[in-house]
Amino acid sequence: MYSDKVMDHFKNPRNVGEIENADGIGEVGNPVCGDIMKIFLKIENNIVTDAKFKTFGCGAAIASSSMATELVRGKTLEEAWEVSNQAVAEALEGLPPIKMHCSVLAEEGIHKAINDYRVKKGLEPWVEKNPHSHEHDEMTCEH
Amino acid sequence: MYSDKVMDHFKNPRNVGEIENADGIGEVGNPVCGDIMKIFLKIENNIVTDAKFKTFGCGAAIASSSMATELVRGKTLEEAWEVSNQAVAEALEGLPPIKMHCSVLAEEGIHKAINDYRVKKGLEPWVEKNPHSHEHDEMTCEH
Amino acid sequence: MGAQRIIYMDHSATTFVKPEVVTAMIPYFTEHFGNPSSIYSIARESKNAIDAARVQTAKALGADPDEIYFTSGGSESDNWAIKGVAYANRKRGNHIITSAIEHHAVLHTCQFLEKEGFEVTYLPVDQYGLVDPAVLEKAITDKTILITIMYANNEIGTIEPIAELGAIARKHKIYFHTDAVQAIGSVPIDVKAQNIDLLSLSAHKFYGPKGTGALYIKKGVRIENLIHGGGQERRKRAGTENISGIVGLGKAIEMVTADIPGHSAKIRAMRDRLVKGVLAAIPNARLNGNPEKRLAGNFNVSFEFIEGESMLLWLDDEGICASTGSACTSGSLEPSHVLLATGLPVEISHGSLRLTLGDANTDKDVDVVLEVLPKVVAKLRDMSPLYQKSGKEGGCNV
Amino acid sequence: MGAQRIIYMDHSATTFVKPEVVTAMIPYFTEHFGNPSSIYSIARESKNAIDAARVQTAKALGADPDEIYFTSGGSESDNWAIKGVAYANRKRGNHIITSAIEHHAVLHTCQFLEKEGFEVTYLPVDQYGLVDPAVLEKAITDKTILITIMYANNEIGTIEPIAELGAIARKHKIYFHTDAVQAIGSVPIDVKAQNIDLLSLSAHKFYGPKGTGALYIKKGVRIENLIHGGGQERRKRAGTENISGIVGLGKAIEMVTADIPGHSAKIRAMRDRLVKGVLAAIPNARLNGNPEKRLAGNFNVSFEFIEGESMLLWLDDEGICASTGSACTSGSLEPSHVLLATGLPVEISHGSLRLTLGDANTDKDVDVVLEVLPKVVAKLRDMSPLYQKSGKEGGCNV
Ligand SMILES: Cc1ncc(COP(=O)(O)O)c(C=O)c1O
Ligand SMILES: Cc1ncc(COP(=O)(O)O)c(C=O)c1O
Repeated sequence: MYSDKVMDHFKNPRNVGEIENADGIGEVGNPVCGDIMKIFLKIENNIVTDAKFKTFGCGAAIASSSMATELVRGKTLEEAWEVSNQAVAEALEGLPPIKMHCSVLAEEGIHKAINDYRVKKGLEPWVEKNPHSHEHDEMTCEH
Repeated sequence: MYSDKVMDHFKNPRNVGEIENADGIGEVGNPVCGDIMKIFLKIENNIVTDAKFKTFGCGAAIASSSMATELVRGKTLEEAWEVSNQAVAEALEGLPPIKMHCSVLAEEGIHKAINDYRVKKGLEPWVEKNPHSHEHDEMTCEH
Repeated sequence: MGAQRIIYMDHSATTFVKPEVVTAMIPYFTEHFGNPSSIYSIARESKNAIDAARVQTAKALGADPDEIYFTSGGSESDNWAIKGVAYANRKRGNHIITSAIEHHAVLHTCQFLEKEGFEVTYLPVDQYGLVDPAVLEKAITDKTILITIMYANNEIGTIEPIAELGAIARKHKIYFHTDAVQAIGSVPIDVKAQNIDLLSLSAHKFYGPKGTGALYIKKGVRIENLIHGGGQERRKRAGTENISGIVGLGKAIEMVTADIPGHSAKIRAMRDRLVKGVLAAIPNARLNGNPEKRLAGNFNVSFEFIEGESMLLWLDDEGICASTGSACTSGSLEPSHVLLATGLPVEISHGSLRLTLGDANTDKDVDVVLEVLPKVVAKLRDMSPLYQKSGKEGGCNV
Repeated sequence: MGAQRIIYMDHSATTFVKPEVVTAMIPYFTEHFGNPSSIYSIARESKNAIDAARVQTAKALGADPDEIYFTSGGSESDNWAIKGVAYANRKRGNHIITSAIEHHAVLHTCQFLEKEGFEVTYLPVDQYGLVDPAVLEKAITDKTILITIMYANNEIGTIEPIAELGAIARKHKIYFHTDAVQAIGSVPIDVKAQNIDLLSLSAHKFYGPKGTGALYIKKGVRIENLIHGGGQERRKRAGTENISGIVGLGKAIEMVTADIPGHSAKIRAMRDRLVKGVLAAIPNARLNGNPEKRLAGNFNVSFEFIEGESMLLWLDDEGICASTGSACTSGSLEPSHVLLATGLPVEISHGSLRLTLGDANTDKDVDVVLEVLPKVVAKLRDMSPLYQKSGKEGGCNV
């Protein structure tokens, strides 16, 4: 069902944990739907210097969190914002169609953490270029 | 499907053939229904001294004809008239339910041959005690 | 009978399972037995096996793998195709067109739907069992939602002009289903080129296991489920998959379609010799079905003055397996609706014999039948009251 | 993983086929392959084999052999029972009563019938999954034609009070169907004593082959066919019989019902040790289903703060086969409708694990699971954001 890469990131998840005094925190998902992701970012000079996560969810949710945190590390905030769910899924060598929403969750977790940072800094939060909300309506708890 | 006795009478039918100048002939059935029996009786002093048949039909029809002619041989006309389809079926060690009508056909063939004889002799034909006609309506060509 | 060699000439009733097919199936009983819906590794073996069989089946039909749905056999496939399309498209219309010579799995399904408010047209066939495309086209109304015509007939072997019939259906935007249960392995099938929207098949007719079949459903066809429940077969056919059966079907269809022309030629040669020999040796015999457009292994013949079952019993006594009328209904010797539809008189249809050749047969088998059959017919005619005279008219008062 | 020993604890999803069963089936592929409807000797072997399996099956249920109809599995049996009774008794009424915790083969069939104009009452269950006979009786109207309540639940193993429910149905002269797919071999069944009119079973749940099942239909029950066509199964279920499958079913049901108390006791002992060990080792765990009235092999537990699929993947990595929710729907991780019906909160139901023990298991297996499972739960909790805090409320905007 899952690619080797997904299984690798599921079994050896990178960046599990919390960052004390994180600069940005994003929590998305809902226990009722069976997955919650909490993303922690450390940001210095507009660069993501550390990223960690805690996730309640299926194998794809854990692997997506792991991969998303890997992808944003070392990136500028602008670059990190551009890390799309497709990028996460591709880096994982694909996700089953019914699991694609896990990569969406990861993208949104990153976005939420970045905006959390921006709001704390007194900056305007960025808006989603391709809001997934319609997709979500259809996919609500459909996994 | 068939008892050994049926198979025996099918494979080695007794009394196949016609009787020249038979005293009574009974033909029953219809080619459209898939079976016709023609029974030939030789009658002397009210005794069936010979019985033969020709049959177009399934295994049970042939075996029933064979058994029926065996059963009436040597009997008085009154006794021969009493040879019922059940008697034929029992002597054959049973017939599958959907083949019971073949034994009925045999009984009727005997009856018809006996009445053919009686009418030729200027006697009243006997009437069926348990006419199978209702049964026939239901079973018409149902074999 | 004892150690007598069996001459099996009833391949249209069912076939033996090829040893290679059994071998392919065995591991899925005790070893790779996992439920393909499960997530763990051993279940993935089951899932992969089903996927592979789906590819094999699709390839044999010119379909995409995700257009193949596994079922429990030809009857289920026919029921599903017809009821499924009927129920899902009721709003568009309630008219179904089929032919008079379909298998009971189609006919009785149509009769059930008639009770449910659908209207069914049963197209006539010519003396060879062929449906006329022009007649089909005339039968179409603006309420017609489904045309279902069999690919090849199971009794007389006639092969219908499927591509033409399919093209007419396509032209009128009506779903076209074909019962190809008898056709697989005998004729090349290409569902796309032949405009087929749904196609039924059954593994035990082509050296696969009994109790497994498939329905090809073209992408986009609106169809209701027949068996509701779990999400198997992409939510279209519930029930834990018969993995070993599906694997067997895949292997069998791959084998039987590997070389259709070569395989058919071999069987046709035996069949032709049989036909010629029988017709030459036995008077008052009539070949049923189309002389040209027929399945390579099919020989259906009527012998006047005698009845089919008694022939079968004598042939069985000689180790020859044959049938009269359709195998599925031969428990009850109703005259064959197929033969009647070709215009054969009832009394003659009672004397019909079907010999269907296949991979169990050799030239020697043909020799034996040619030796035995004339004797059997002669023996039965000798005791038939019809033999010297012609049939008598009248009702059926037994 | 490699040569790692597999610990199969998913017997409710499917079972391996017993070697004795496979051995019984094999001759019917290549050797006795005749179509049982045919008249010749080799076909009689097939027919006799089916008859023998019918006797074996009837004996296991306390039924008469001619009340047993073979099908392609539990889903078909459920569909047939429910649709068949619904269609055949429509004139008497259009109301069906079932429970909220039925298998999808029952629930989705009922939902289909709702589209067809039938009305369905889904009875609630208590926290243990039990249907209350008094609640059933209140739900009956003068339009009720069928009550269908499962014998034992596939997820939580709860055994319903079938005899009481059947008695109520009998009292009101309403047909009573039970899906006994999970019950065969675990609990003694007597259809007469328990007032059961129709009963579904599926061979692959009791060490028989997949793709074979049966429906018990009490003599006199009015039922429409689901699969129309040939005259097989006394004209009630068309389709060439899956002989090897039917033989396998017969052998398997004979074996599994030979000593139900002894067999269950052995499995229950392993299961009880597992339950005790897990609940002792892992905090925030909750046993689902009824502590007493449950299938001997069933253990269903919810672990808070973690999700089921990730548990399964880790267990699989250790060679342990388990499931979360129903195997049939675990391709999609919807929260189990059964657990929700018992009142379990959605978020907790996501963390449910089903371990179902059977003949593949040994005491050693229990030891391994007791060693592995606590570690898996701990690992997943460690990375769960819910572990230190309680669940957050709100909608499902992913
Ligand atoms: C209670 C219950 N009913 C019905 C079924 C369906 O049986 P099958 O998958 O054999 O069609 C199952 C198993 O999946 C089941 O557990
Ligand atoms: C043309 C045709 N359709 C359908 C069927 C039914 O197939 P099955 O018996 O496998 O259900 C058969 C065979 O019996 C057949 O010959």
